[in-house]
Amino acid sequence: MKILYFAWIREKVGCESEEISLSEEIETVNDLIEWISSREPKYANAFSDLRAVRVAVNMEFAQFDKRIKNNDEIAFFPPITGG
Amino acid sequence: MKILYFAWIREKVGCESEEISLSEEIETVNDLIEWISSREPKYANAFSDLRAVRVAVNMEFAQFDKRIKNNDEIAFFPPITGG
Amino acid sequence: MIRVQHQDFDPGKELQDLTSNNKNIGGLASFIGLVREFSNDQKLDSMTLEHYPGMTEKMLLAIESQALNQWPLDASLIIHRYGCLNPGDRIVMVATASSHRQAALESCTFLIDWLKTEAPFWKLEKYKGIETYEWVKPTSKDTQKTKRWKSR
Amino acid sequence: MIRVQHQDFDPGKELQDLTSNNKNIGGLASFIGLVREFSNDQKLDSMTLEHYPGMTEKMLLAIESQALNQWPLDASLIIHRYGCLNPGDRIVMVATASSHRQAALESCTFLIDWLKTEAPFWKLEKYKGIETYEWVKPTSKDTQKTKRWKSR
Repeated sequence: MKILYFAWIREKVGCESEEISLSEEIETVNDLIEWISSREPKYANAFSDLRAVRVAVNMEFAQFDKRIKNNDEIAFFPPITGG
Repeated sequence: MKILYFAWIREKVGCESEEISLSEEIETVNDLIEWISSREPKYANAFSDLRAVRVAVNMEFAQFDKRIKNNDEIAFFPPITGG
Repeated sequence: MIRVQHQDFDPGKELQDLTSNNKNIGGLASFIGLVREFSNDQKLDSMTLEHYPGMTEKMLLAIESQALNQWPLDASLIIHRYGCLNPGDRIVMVATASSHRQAALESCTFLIDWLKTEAPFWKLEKYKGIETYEWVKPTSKDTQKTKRWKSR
Repeated sequence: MIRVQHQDFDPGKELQDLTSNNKNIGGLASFIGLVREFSNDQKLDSMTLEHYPGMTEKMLLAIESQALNQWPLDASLIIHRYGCLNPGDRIVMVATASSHRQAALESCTFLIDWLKTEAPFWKLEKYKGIETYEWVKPTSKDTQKTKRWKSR
């Protein structure tokens, strides 16, 4: 699974993207965020206020309860500010 | 007094503009049109349907009952069609 | 700024000139009107725009000034051509610049609606393959669009 | 047509290309968004637009396609820049061409309203004389403008 981070979320986690292998207990975006946050404090910090986080699954905006698969591309970013 | 004609009114009267000296009994645009029309059939023809004629006095749209003076510039034209 | 002229103009240059000295312009709206090849289902050979020199400039300045009063604009431009034009030719250009995009967009629409209905021009259309020509009549549809702005 | 690019573009050339092969276009509306020198009462040094390559293009194509369905357009263009831009720089251009001016004007407004609020970009602003920078927050005012179109 490819995970992308943008804007200040990218800055907080310190990387633009990463590849992970999804474990079976991760079924939704929410599960993924919980797992990511558990890894290191910088991740927990980036996802500490989920009201400021948006997600896209395979380049489509999604809700946090969206079910995800291992070959999905998941992107986390702040609310868009437009062009 | 300078009189200007535009578009098909210009075509019907056969000239773009003319200078006339206003006689005293001509007090309004209506009087002027009556006087112009009395001169030659081509003028009478141009002013035969006043619903299709508009007038400007000194470059301002005016009504036919507008009072005019000898140094005014009067223009007759069809309804404008815009740019 | 308003210009009534026969010669063509360069939209890119006009837009550049309008904003070049003001870095606080956030939005630049513009509209360019072109001569359409087909009119009343007939193929157009040429369109001649007759106008009333002096009165045209006066009315264009007045409407530009109204737009400048009504919206917070940093710059505005109206260019209107007259004379004989061919299909594809530019007829008119309106451009409005503002720090607020809505002001630029609304005032641009306001000005072109006015120009297309109230500007003192008369159109003579010549069609391909026909000797006669026709003075275009105003459409009631267009006049209503301008009324929409007046009633605001 | 949509383009997401870092490099600048030439508005005059873009407008010319959009209409050059169609003499039945009567109106060409356009909007150019520029970087403003002052933002939040602070003098801007630069603005960096971050985007999501792939998703940006996908969303721009989708909104262009929606405009093409909603209005009788002959041509449309969206160009959006990303990366580091300075005050006065062009950010975005929208152009729509139609035989009907109202279609061109309305769709241009629709597209720029959408782009300014819903396009997947994030703005980082750096100010003159300050070391820090700021990620711009979305304004509720802008979001409401897009809602206006959705409820139609």
